[in-house]
Amino acid sequence: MKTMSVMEAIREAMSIRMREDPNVLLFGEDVGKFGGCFGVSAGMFDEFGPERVRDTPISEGAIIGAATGSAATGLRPIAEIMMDDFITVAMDQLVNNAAFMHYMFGGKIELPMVVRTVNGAGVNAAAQHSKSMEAWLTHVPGLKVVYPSTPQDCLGLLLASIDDNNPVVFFEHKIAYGEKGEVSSFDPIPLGKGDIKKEGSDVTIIAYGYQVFRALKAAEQLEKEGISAEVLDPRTLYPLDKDLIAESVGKTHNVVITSEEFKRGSYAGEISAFVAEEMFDSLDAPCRRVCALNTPVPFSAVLENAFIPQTEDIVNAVKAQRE
Amino acid sequence: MKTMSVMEAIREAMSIRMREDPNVLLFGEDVGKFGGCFGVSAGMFDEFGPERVRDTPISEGAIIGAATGSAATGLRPIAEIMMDDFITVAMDQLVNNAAFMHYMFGGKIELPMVVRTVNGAGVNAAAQHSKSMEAWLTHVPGLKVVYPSTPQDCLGLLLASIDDNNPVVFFEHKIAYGEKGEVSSFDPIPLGKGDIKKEGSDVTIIAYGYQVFRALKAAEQLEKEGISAEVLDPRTLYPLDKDLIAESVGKTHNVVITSEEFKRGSYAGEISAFVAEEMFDSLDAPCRRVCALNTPVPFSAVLENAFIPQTEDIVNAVKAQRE
Amino acid sequence: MDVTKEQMRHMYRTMVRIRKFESNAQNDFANGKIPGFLHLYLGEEAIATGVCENLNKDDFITSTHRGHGHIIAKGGDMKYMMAELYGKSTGYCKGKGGSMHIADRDLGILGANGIVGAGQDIAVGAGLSCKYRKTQQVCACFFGDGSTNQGTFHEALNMASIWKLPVIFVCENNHFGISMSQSRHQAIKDIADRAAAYGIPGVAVDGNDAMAVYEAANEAIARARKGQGPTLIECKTWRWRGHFEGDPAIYKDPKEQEEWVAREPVKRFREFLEENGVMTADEMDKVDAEVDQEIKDAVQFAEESPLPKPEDVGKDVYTDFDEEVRVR
Amino acid sequence: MDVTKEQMRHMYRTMVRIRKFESNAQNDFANGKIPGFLHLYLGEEAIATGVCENLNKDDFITSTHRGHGHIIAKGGDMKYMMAELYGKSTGYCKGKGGSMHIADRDLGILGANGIVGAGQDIAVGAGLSCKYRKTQQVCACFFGDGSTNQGTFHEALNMASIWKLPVIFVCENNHFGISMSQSRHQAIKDIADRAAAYGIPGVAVDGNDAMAVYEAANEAIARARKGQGPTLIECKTWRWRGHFEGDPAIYKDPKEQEEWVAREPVKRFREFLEENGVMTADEMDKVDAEVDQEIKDAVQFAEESPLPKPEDVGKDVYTDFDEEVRVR
Ligand SMILES: Cc1ncc(C[n+]2csc(CCOP(=O)(O)OP(=O)(O)O)c2C)c(N)n1
Ligand SMILES: Cc1ncc(C[n+]2csc(CCOP(=O)(O)OP(=O)(O)O)c2C)c(N)n1
Ligand SMILES: [Mg+2]
Ligand SMILES: [Mg+2]
Repeated sequence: MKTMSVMEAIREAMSIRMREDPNVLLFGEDVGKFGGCFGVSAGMFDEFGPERVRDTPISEGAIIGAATGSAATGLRPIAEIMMDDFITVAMDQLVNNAAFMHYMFGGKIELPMVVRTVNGAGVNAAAQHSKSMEAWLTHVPGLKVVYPSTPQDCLGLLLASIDDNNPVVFFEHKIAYGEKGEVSSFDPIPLGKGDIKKEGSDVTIIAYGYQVFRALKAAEQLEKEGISAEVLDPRTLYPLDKDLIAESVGKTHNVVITSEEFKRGSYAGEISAFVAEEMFDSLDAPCRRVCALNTPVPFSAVLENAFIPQTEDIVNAVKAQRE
Repeated sequence: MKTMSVMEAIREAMSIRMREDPNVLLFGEDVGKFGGCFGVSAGMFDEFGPERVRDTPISEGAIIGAATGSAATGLRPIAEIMMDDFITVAMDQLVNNAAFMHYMFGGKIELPMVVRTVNGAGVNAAAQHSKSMEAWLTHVPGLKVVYPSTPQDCLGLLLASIDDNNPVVFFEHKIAYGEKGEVSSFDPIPLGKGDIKKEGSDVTIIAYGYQVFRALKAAEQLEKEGISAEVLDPRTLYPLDKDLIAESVGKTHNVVITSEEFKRGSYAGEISAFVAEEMFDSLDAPCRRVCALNTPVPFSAVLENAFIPQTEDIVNAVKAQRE
Repeated sequence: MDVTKEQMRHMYRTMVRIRKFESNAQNDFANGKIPGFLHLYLGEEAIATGVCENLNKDDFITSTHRGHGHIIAKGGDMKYMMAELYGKSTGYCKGKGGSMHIADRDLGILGANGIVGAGQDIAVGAGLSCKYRKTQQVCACFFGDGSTNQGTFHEALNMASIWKLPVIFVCENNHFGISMSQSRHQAIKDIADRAAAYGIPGVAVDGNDAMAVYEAANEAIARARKGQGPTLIECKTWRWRGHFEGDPAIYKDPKEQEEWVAREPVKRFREFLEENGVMTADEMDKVDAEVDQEIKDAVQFAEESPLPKPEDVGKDVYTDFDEEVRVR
Repeated sequence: MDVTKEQMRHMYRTMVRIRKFESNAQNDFANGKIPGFLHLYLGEEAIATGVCENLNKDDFITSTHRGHGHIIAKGGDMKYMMAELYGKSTGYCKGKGGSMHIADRDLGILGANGIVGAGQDIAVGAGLSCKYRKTQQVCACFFGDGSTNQGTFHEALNMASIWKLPVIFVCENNHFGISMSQSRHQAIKDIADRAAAYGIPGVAVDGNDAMAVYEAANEAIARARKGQGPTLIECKTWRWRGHFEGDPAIYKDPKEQEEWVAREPVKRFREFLEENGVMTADEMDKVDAEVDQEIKDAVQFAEESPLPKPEDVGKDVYTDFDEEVRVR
């Protein structure tokens, strides 16, 4: 048992696999000596050297293209896109090529590649450095999408992502990097398995990424007001652990979904639709979504705080649902 | 009153505004003498000349960037992206810049620009030339998204899109180009107003783009079996005509949504979620989505037909919902 | 140059295989047997041939929407290609990819590609893999003149250059991107000049001369295998047909077309081989006949092959599970 | 060169305004008054100054994440800039944009930009607009060395070149993209050499010499106004600080840093002005004092300005309606 931060857990997972498998390497902008924009790869350059922890030019398209081409030819690359916001630049490589290749080629080329990237608002970085665009990726056939919360989950799921033979997009939240937790296992956690972060009986709060921490706080607050909330963390967005959701909803009959996405067209919306479409009769009340607003991410803290789906918004949604 | 094809209506709308306003121009790959990959701008080069109907190099990023920069400085550009599939290449320009600028700059720059692009499967063009990615765009604050069906709607909504002072993404479906219809008005149709394409009382089929034609056929078939289906075409995906949907659902109490998108994370899912979240008590049964499969678009006709949400799939969904 | 007679004979066969495959595809498309978009390589055969003659089986190539020639030159099996064009389950991609997505991992063919410019940075990845694993492999990357205005071209050449990757960038300058002539889509004459922006060698060659292409590729590949990094080779050629079948190509100058067709690569290579005593006309005719038979067999294979089953649509999205399929 | 003494005096003021604005921002950031990412222009003042001195009010610029200098040089009002950095409702963007998104349409400032490479093709659009509307306007496009490896650089220069647009591409080569030195991110020495790939002029100048920059820009802008198309100007300079405030920049060579700081642009320009009898030391000190006051006033304005109201978060997404706001 060891206490680790989310950031350390991610670094640890990469390092474990790089020690074991020479074909695993990391590349991206400033991931080398600099240690990555947020420090995630700090020290890895010293351990693994410039060939395996490789700085790239500012060329996101080529970064994803290089991941695709190297994955198709024997490597297991981890490509870092400094922020989710910049994945826009590489959407073609990621979607029209990496995601579709296995299918287009009749199953004959495998792409064991991981794209790690960083999401999230909360540091006054404004519209181009704060988004949470997981919905774009979950919409794309051929991609697996992982968005874990705790250090243990980050570690285990990143191991599994590196081991996977499909392109995996692995989301990290910039505010979550400092979150600490116990790590007891160094085994992969299978993609597609959700986890109950807190048991409860009155409502299922589905949360992932940094929202898990907000949801847990909300659940604590609700507990004090006599409402027992279950916090369900799918951890992998696709494949989604529908069984776990069904089980929980079968028990609580109420669902609140929270994510930091723009609400319209969010993956939270997909979950809401799927719950309503497939578990209609289990529901006592309509699902509620606690997402960010449908505005670009504003700079000023006052506005950004209004933009972000806060703990109290989750509390309020659960209470409003019961009225 | 005039009979026109969808393609002619789109061409007509562009030509009307270009005749009236010298600041409206069209650019994109092969839109000039060649008349566009599908022939949409055929003849316009001859009428308006090379400055106003302008061939670009194969540089989608620069096309959208040029639209953004020229819209910010006095023009009203219409930029054509040959296929929706290639918008991946220009997502950064479209999202991080065009969509967000008005907001990031505190409302001080307006971007009257239209991005026209072409969606849709059905011509054996496989994974990279057949997608329907409207969900990506509807997720983005700052964009308006239009996806009309009939010639009349294409004409009126393209006029309104050109007149709009926000970036508008205007979807066309490659199979729909040949669809003919009566055009009686040459006035703009306001963005955000849906239309009932066929009245009915038992179920609301929400359909847009080419799916409207499939939905109408389905409704006809259902009629024969004694089921009265209303076909609601939102026409504009964002802003969405929620009032019209609420009105229709209030009458029929059943909703089937159809689009040609990958089902997971589709805009159809957003509509499903919103209906279930906001009109829960009006619903007799859970909403159903009739979308494409969650696979890349396959090449071979047998497979592509299985991929596409067909008329009979809509019929089956409506019937299954009533069981 | 160290080219052997055997190689030259092989090159002749390759060129004829491409020519005849494409002519057959042209007919099959006209007859409605091949659906979708079809981009033919007619007139450009010398390029794929000259480059790929230098490659080993375990070397890699990336290709384009106009990919049949590259695939054939890299050793692709016409039977599976034809079956794929026909949308049959025995095709290279089980009918899922079609003309624009043929790939063969075993032959190092990383796929035709429907996205203009996409192959460039996939090639960088393949080059990275070769260099990182310290094999002697290289990757040849084919792309058109039009694609050199995509950002991917720029990013890929820069990245390959700083990492000294064993990638050979082969620009097939057929003077058009769909309807837009090179003189309109860029303000330079020789695309090879763009190499200077990345500090790498750039050479322009007659793309209708198989030996000239072979030679340039030979040098570039030798450099690459020695760890000296990438080269940009521009092969000047001409697209005989419209952009895709169905395009009447009214934007072409008939005189230019005529001049280029007069410089046609297969006939030129025949003359070269005869003049240099490498092959006699009879020997070449024999090759032609063999290739005719190969095409016939491929067509028969494709025609007799079964269509995919609709329920297979959900397979091959992922390596480890199938997607749900709609039941009708 | 036709530069007047009045212009040179104005340039001095501009450089000092930038220098002092940035030094103040550095302190304010350290004191926690400015949140978010802050990228300072210290050491690069001569570039924005030399270029913008040639521009008219109705000319356009596009900028970068390191944009304060460009905005000041184009005439931006420090009060609104400061208020924006502080996240106040009176800022240029009402507190919605912050340091990376300051814009002023009335001054032709099409925005700082947090996306590396994004300004390049926005500038193409502005250039297209100038040319299409047949005004004599031009657009100056500022960007860093690191951004010249983005695809946008390539696409933009190509498009501007074939359309002969009045765009001046100004590369601020401060020798780093975050931690990656130019010598590692590209295999060429002079970025100006990339101009040849587009058939346009490329010149490299000492970016710490305001007059050299002025001169190069003057010529390029004259060309542009005459309809002769774009120019690429590379200005060699040095980023004094880390990439953003908080980056200790351990990857920099202290000796190089020292050499570059010794060639610092403001002091050099002072010496130049004195030597050439344009301004006396006293006159310049007076300017310095005036700018100090301007900064003070701007800080006071920013400090006294109200924060945005939370309910304003839903405004300005669209021109014609507000987005829904959550009620807490
Ligand atoms: C990103 C992207 N943009 C546009 C297209 C449409 N398109 C297909 S081929 C082509 C022209 C390519 O020209 P070139 O690179 O010269 O190759 P050629 O067809 O001449 O072999 C275009 C524009 C595409 N497939 N992908
Ligand atoms: C598309 C994109 N990729 C990466 C980043 C992160 N980033 C911000 S500034 C920067 C370095 C830019 O270097 P350069 O262009 O030389 O400008 P400088 O900072 O030196 O002025 C990077 C990588 C970004 N903002 N946008
Ligand atoms: Mg070409
Ligand atoms: Mg720099």
